[in-house]
Amino acid sequence: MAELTYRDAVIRGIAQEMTRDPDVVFLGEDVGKPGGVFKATVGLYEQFGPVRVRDTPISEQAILGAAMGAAMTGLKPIAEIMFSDFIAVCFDYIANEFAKTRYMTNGQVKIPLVVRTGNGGGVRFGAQHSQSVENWCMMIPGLKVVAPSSPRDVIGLMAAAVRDPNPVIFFEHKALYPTKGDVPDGEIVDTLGSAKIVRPGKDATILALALMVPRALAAADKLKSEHGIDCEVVDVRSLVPLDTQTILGSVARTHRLFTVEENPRLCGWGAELVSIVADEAFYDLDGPPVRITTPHIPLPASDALEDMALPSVERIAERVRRSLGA
Amino acid sequence: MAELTYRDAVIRGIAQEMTRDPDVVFLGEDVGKPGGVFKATVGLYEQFGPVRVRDTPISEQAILGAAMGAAMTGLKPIAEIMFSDFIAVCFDYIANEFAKTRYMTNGQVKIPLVVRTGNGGGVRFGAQHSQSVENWCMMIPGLKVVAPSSPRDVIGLMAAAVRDPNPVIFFEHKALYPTKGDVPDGEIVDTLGSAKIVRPGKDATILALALMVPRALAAADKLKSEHGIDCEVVDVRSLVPLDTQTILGSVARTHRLFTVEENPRLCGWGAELVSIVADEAFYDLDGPPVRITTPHIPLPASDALEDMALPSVERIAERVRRSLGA
Amino acid sequence: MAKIEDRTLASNTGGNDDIGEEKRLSMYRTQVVIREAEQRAFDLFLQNLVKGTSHLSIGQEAVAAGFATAMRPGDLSFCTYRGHAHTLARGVPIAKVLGELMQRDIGLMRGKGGSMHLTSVDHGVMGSYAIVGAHLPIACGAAWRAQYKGRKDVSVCFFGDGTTNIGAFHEALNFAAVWKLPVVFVCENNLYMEYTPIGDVTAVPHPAADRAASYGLPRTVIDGNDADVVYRTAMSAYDKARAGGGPSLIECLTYRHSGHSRADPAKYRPEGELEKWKGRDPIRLYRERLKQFGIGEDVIVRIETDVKRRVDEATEQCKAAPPPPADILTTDVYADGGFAWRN
Amino acid sequence: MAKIEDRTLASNTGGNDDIGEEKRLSMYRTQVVIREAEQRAFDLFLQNLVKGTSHLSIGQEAVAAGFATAMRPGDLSFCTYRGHAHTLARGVPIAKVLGELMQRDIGLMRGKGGSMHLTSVDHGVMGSYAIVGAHLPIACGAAWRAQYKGRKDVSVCFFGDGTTNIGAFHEALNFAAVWKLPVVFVCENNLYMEYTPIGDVTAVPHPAADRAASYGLPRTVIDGNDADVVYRTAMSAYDKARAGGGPSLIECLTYRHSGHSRADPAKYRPEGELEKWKGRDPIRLYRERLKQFGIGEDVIVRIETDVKRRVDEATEQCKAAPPPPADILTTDVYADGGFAWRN
Ligand SMILES: Cc1ncc(C[n+]2csc(CCOP(=O)(O)OP(=O)(O)O)c2C)c(N)n1
Ligand SMILES: Cc1ncc(C[n+]2csc(CCOP(=O)(O)OP(=O)(O)O)c2C)c(N)n1
Ligand SMILES: [Mg+2]
Ligand SMILES: [Mg+2]
Repeated sequence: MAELTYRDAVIRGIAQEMTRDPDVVFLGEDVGKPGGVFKATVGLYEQFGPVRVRDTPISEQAILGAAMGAAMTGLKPIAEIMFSDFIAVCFDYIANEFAKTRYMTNGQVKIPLVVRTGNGGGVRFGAQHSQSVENWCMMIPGLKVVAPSSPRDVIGLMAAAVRDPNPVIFFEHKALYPTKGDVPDGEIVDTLGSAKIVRPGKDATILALALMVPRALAAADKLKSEHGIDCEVVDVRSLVPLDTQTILGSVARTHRLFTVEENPRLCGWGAELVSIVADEAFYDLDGPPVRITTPHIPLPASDALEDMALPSVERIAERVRRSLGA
Repeated sequence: MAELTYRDAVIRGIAQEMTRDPDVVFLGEDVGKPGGVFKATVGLYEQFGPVRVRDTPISEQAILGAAMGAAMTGLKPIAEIMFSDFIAVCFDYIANEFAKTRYMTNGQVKIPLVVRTGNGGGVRFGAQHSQSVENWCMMIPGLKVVAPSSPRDVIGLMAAAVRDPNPVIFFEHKALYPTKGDVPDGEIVDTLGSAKIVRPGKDATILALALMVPRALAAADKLKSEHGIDCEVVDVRSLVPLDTQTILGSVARTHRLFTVEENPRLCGWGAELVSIVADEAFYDLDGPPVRITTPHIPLPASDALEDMALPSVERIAERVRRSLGA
Repeated sequence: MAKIEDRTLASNTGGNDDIGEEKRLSMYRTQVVIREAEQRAFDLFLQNLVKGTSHLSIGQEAVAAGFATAMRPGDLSFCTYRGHAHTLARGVPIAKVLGELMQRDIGLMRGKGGSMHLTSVDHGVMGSYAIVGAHLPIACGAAWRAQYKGRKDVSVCFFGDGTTNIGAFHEALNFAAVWKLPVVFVCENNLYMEYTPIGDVTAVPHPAADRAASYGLPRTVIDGNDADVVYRTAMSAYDKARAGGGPSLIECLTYRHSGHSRADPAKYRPEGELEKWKGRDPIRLYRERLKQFGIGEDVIVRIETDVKRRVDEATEQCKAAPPPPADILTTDVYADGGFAWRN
Repeated sequence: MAKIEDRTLASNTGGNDDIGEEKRLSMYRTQVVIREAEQRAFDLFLQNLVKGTSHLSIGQEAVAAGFATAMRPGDLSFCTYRGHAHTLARGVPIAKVLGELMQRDIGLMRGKGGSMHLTSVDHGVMGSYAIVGAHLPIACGAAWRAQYKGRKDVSVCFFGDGTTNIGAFHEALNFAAVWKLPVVFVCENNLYMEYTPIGDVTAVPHPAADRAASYGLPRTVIDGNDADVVYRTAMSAYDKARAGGGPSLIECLTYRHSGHSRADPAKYRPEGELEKWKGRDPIRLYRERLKQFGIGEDVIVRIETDVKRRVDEATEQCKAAPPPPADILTTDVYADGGFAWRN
């Protein structure tokens, strides 16, 4: 067991898989010699050499296209898209190529690759470098989508993503890079498609992802200590596949649902989850399911404004309290 | 009053606005001299000349970027992206540039433009030319998003879109181009953000968009004649702004909600609408809100398979009937 | 162009030249297969048996035949929606191609992909891509794998003149050049993007070749209607790629005799243009070439008759074949064979 | 480079040459403003008063000063995240720029945009764009409007060497050339993309100039550290654009003295490289130039002192300014001033 930052967990996760399988290769902008702009790939170039860890031009379409071509023909590439906002410049690969080719070819072509990308806000980078765009990928059939919240999950889910025979979009949260957590020694391999109850509770279910997980947990603590409300917090972890069993099971026990989404409101992942629960667990619900999201705005750069935009511990707690009438 | 095809309504809508305002310009691939691959811009080149109606290279980023630069500085461009699937190759403009620039500049820059694009399936074009991608745009704060279902709405909403001072993404449905409808003579100008109750009813609310509107209507007729179920059908028309008043008002009367979405399941517009209704009209609902969507798959090319994929009149009717226990 | 062709003919003085009779007959057969199968596809479309869109290569057969004939097994083709020709040229059975266009269960992808996405991994046809430009970076990736694994196969990527104006073209070419990838980019310049003449929307006269220098590559424009020229150019590009010399960019001048897609009557053509190019029909041209090399009319006719018979047989086979069954609607979205996004 | 510079100096034999004393003093002042303001931004960052990221142009001031000085009012600048220099060069008050970096209410966009998005429409600064390459097509659009309306303004688009490898670069250049748009593309080649030397990821030695031919444009590489050279090049490109001659692509050789962004210590530089370029510091170089033209040390020092005072004042003004008020969080998402997506 060691204490590791989320950032170092990325390095360890990639290194674990590159050590295991010589077909795992890694490419991206400034990821090799420079060790990545978030320093989340430091040392990989030294450890695995310039043939396996490759710096690319600023050509996101070429990066993802090359990853796909390599994946189709036998390699297992990990591609970095530095900021998840840049998925917009290479979205054709995400939406039209990775996701559809297996289906269109009736299973002839397989595309085992991982796109890892720095997602989310809280770092004062402004509207084009701070978005939470998990839903951009979740909405596309054919992709898998994960977003770990802890160093341990980073390693385990990275391993699961690399070993998965499908294209997986792996959202690392930029604001979590410096955070720390305990990580067991040795190989860690997790499972895609499993949510985690990170805090059991009986009064309400709070679904959260990535940076919103620690905030939801803190809000749950606050609700407990200040209002005696006992919330269950579920770290969704994987949007596709989605662990609806854990989620529906939790709602069946607590009878209330809250989602805490960093994405702007419209068509966020919480909308999908609410629609599932509202349909399939309608009679379990004792009150309206509530979404707590960033307002439907681009993110501001200013620290003061950005802090108001993202769901905060206070806002989460207050919204839950108000809904539960406490 | 004249009977017009949806296709010809596009031409009339654009012509109406280009006649009104010399700052309206139109660009896209094969839209000018050739009259567009869907023949939905025939005659505009002849009417307005090569300076206002411009054929471009296959450069979707340049098309949208140029539209934005022109809009920022005084023109009102209408840009065509031939198939809405191609939004993926120029998504940066949609998601990061059009949508965020006004906000980031604290209102200094305005971007009054329209992107019109051929959306949707049913025409056997396969997975990369058949998608319904309204939700790709709906999820981005700063855009307006419309999707007309009738020739009259095409003209009226086109006019509203061109006159709107915001970037508007205008989804024309490819399968509707040959369909006909009555259109009044003279100028038509509609309002963005207003849904339309196209069939009043008391037993359930069915929300639909574009090609799903005629199907929902046919399903409602079937439900009425075969099962005596009286459904209200709402043509949502505009996803942003969203006419939640009409929608919530309808649910308050019918107490049941169904969405009919052509998009694949996850994070479709119906998810958002269900989450709004489930939260704000929870106590109005007499049963679970149900989403009827294309399954979460890429679209197949084969006619037999494609017909099974998209929500059909039969599937809509059957799902509603079953939910209402009739 | 005339000049290129003359040089070519001059250098071919007998059946035992660098190409040889066997390869020539094979290249001729390939061109006839493409022509006949595509003509059939068009007829079937008129009978409403081919649905959706389709994009024919009639008039462009020499490019497909030349590049494919020069390939080795294991070499990979990446095509566009206009990919029937390249798919057939790699030896994919005609019935599998027509079957896909006719949306039958015996089609290459059982009707799931359609005309624009023909793929046959067994034949090295790694897909047909319908988003202009998207496959150029993908071909780079396949070539990267070859380089990484020390394999000698080449990735060959076909696209049109119009494709040279989209961003992915630029990214792929630079990427391939910097990484010295064994990939050959083949621009089939048929003078039009969709309905717009390429010259109206391109800053240079030769949309691919005039951009080669941007990637440190030599300028190459060839007569794309002469299969021998194409074959030789392909061979030298493949040799260079296999030897670690990196990518090539080749612009082939050619012409499509039909419209862009089945919906297009191609009225935008200047008068006489089609006729001029039909005068340079690659198949007629190659038929003459065979005769110049002393191959008998009977041998040629035997090939033509055989191909026609095969196309007829394939047609009947497809007509008799059922549509895809309902249960494949949701298969192979994910690698587990299904489409489950939840538990 | 040395050669270019010598030629330049040789042609300037007095204060009354084509540039003249007034413009030269103004260009010098602009360069000093940029240097001092950016140095201050860095100091404020060390004091934790500048938050988020920021990208300085220290060492590249001559490009901004030369291009801006040659502009007329009404000409439009399109910048990247490394846009402080170009923004200041158009006359935007220092306090508005520093205020935005310090996320104060007096900032150009009241803190909503931040360092990477400086915009001042009143000064013709049409935005700073943080997605590499995105603004090249946008600049085309502004130029299209000028062409359409018969206006004579020019759109000037600044970007780095690394930007030449992204698809939007290619699309914009071709588009501008085909439509003959009055747009000037300025590549500031500072030898690095982020931390990677541009030569490691680019197929040609001059990432912009060696691609100009792909768009039918002449190859232009200039000494970007000599404001006079920059100014003259700018003037002739603007003249061409205003005369309907279409776009230009200009590669300016220069160097950033600091890291890519505030987070970057720039350890990847080969030894001696920074020192070599500091020897060609554009401000020192231009100071000497002024003296060669007979301008007195006192005049120069007066400018320097005045700028320093203004930067000090702006700093104090910003420090005293409040952060943006909560109520602007949701303003100006839509043109009605608000963010309502529903009724
Ligand atoms: C990104 C994108 N934009 C537009 C289209 C529509 N489209 C299909 S084919 C085509 C023309 C392509 O021209 P070219 O590259 O010359 O190939 P050709 O069809 O002549 O073989 C266009 C514009 C597309 N499929 N993808
Ligand atoms: C599409 C996109 N990819 C990557 C980045 C991250 N990024 C920001 S600046 C930069 C380097 C740009 O290099 P260059 O164009 O030379 O400009 P410079 O920073 O040297 O001025 C990169 C890769 C980005 N902002 N946008
Ligand atoms: Mg073409
Ligand atoms: Mg640079």
